Amino acid sequence: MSAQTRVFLGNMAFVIKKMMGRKKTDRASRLRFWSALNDVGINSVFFIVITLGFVGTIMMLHGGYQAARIIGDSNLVGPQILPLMIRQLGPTLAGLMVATRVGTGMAARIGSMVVTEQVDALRLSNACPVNYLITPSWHAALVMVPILSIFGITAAFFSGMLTAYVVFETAPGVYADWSFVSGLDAVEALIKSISFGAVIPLIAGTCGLSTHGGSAGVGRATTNAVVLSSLAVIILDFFIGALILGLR
Amino acid sequence: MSWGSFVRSADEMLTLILALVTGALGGRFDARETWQQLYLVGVRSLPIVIVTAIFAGGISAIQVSAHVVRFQAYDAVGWGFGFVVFRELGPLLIGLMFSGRVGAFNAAELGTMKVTEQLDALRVLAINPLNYLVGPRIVAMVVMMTALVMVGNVFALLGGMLTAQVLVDVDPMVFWISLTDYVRPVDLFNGLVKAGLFGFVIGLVSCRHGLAVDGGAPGVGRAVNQAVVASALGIFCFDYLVTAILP
Amino acid sequence: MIEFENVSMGFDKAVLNNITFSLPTGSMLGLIGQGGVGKSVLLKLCCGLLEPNAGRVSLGREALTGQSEEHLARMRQEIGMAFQNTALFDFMSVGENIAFPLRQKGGLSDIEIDARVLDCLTRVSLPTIANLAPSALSGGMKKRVALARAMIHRPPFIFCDDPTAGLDPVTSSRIFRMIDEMRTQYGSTCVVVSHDTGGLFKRCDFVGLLRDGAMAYFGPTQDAMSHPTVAEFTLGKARTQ
Amino acid sequence: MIEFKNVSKAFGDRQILKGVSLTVDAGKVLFVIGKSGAGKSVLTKHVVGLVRPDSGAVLFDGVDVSSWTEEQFYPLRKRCTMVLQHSTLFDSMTIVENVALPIRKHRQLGWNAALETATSYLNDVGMAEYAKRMPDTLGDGLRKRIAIARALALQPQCVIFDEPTTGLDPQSAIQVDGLIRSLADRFSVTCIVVSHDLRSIFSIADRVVMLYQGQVLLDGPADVFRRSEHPVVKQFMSGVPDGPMEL
Repeated sequence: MSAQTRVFLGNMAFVIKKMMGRKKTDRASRLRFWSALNDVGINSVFFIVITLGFVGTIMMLHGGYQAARIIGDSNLVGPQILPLMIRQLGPTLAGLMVATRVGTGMAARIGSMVVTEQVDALRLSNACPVNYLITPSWHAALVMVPILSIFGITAAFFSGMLTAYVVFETAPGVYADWSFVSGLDAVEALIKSISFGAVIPLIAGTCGLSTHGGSAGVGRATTNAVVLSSLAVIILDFFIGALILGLR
Repeated sequence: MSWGSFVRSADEMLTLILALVTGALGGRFDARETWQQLYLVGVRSLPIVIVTAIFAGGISAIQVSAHVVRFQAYDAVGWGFGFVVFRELGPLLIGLMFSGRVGAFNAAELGTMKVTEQLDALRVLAINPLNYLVGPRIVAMVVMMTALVMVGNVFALLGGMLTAQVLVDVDPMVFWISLTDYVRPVDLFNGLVKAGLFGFVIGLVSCRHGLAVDGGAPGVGRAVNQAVVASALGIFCFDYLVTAILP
Repeated sequence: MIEFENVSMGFDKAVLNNITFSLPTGSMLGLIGQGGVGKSVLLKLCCGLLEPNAGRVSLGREALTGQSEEHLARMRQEIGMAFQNTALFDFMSVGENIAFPLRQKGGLSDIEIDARVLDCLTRVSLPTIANLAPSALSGGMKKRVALARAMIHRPPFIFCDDPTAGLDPVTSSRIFRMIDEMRTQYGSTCVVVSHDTGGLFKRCDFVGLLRDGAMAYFGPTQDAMSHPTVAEFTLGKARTQ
Repeated sequence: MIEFKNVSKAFGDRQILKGVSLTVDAGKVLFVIGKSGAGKSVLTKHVVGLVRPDSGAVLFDGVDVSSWTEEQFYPLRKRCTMVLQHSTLFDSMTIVENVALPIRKHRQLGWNAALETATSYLNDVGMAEYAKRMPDTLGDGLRKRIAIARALALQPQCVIFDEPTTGLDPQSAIQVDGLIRSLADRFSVTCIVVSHDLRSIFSIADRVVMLYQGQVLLDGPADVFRRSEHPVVKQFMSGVPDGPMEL
């Protein structure tokens, strides 16, 4: 294990310990939570709706062309892709987009505070950097990533419906056939999005706090944040998916 | 992103493309730097692409299997898998990771050079940063992204076969036959076209955001953030276009 | 009183080696030395942002080394630090920046805090900028705001890391005077790092010269210039007057 | 050789230069001095096109360059280059590669020949022993000297130095001063030096220009400044806190 990895893991343990510790809630900390909610949630909605909207269309196009080629009937596509959207593409791509937007944003902000010694100034003023900079985003992401996933799934659903109607002349009623969607799909989506919400701020915040070495260091930290948190999303997706498949 | 800043960045992007096209047509890209970038981009992203590909293969196999188990259609796993991975999920996930690894790194590197005035240093040495730095990077990203998706396909296939065998007990041979029976070369080709375009979008967007950095270390972080967000938008946008145009 | 006892500190390689000195209460130490010699590290040891590898640092009667995070937090309320590149919080206005240490400490009403902030800003000759963002300020102004933030809670210990870096001689001498005025008024013990030996020596009581990780000279300012090591360092840097 | 005619420049609502007129003589060392933020760097950056004036003209050998495009400036920058404030070495290259870059790009030499020529330039500034090191392992004083060697590798007629001695220990500062003086004396290179280091001014300047409140306050040999009765000049020269100079 390289020295850098050791430092990173040490920092992550420190962040987790601080986050689990008792902390005071006052007006200022509530304000920080609200602004984190705004940053993680409101400011990401547009981005996620757009990207997942594209995904819905793309899936419908793929499914439609394939179905037309193999079975000659694209009416069956809707019910087939709906469960896939709900349990897989919705939460995962929403998670990847949160890792991209919120994760890099956090790492960039915290990392630049480290190299400009603002984090030292926080510590000197008796404010814990973890509680001040990471905990609010962590709470916000736990709440917001599931909600964003729902928004994303909805966007994909409607864009897919529109594509089905315009390109394949499938009636919305035929497309929106929920018979293949089970409760387990919703459970899978929920577990995935909550765990993504938990790991992304943790990894991104740790990357930010581990920054060293000026502007280049901030760039490195931000890059690490997006790579590591996206990777975490993909790996978690694999294992949670495998787990739930075992339950079927 | 406000409307004004969108128009401005689109305008900058077009100017950048124009300048790059003139540079490329005049043969003014720095050859040495291009080779170096090809090597760096390849080396930098190979591990992450392989890991992503294996897991993307696994994820696809799991999701396809969930359908297959319901219909008891075990001989369709390979088809569903190959189609999803080669055409869609492979290029998409590898593209997103490539944007995180190489695009973000690139925006950070150019941004750091901007705020530490290294770009100005190039200019006062009478060297055009666009031909020296930006052109070679974009060329390297287009070439390498395409190459890496080819490599990624192989590893995704391995990940998918393994997952299918372990989790739903599909024999690798059955998997392979249904894959080769139904998946056409055009599906592979479609994925590679996407990969090349994604490489171009990531290269262009990350260079543009790197060059536009303002305001010291915080600016570099912000630029990386904007670069990966804009790259993701660009990737999905081109993904849609290719899917709609090349059925 | 600030005391260093056999303090050693290093990261990948040793930076400070067996540093021992003691600075009497109410006096000001001017710390000089070449770039990268460990002056900033020494200041961070002084305020407990770094733990020494060996030895003991104490402020007043209390040791700073080996204390729990809670105890350190209490001790830091007696410390004011102006960082090298100002370290102003860029997500707060100038006024909120200066008020931050007071707010974290608690116990004062908003009105009292506002009055203290205005008072501090007036001392650094910037009474009208409380609502501006730090990014709107010039380099010299940021340095002065950082000073104001370091001194708002009237700390018994003040540390300034290169408060005049890159500034012209006139602005530098003005900043040195501000530091001197404030520490005299609060009776604070003060350590200032600077390259500007001419401006620094006019204000400080003691001079410390760091060289090769060791304290090559530590003593009263009036003796410093006649000391060969210090003279060698400052040679050619004395301003034409 | 270089002439500023009534040059004005503002950034946002901060008016930095308010009509500066100035002629620079060939082969001499000209110092531009003034308090921090007086616009010294901004003024000199006009010459190489890093900054364009809001109004007024900048003449290089009698040609007005103030409305040139970026492309047009590249040939000029081979004749007149700049050593930026923070040395700005390319931190992904070794020292000798830094110096070799402009040689390779502008003198049609192969990579190995360029490296050899670069080593001879490093010898001139007494830095040959550091050729294989990376820039971030060196102190500020050494980096400054390498940046100067890199600028000289262009064989320019004119070099602009932005705060060459700021933040250097006294010994390094004296060496950098000596380098600048010898450039003018031995190769009759025109040197423009931005500085507020009084010691350099009195040791190597042929002529000094002081900027104050966006205009030229005083212009002449260093002795004129030493004897000047102007209250602002007097305060600047003595560095005392009390006086008429604005904060």
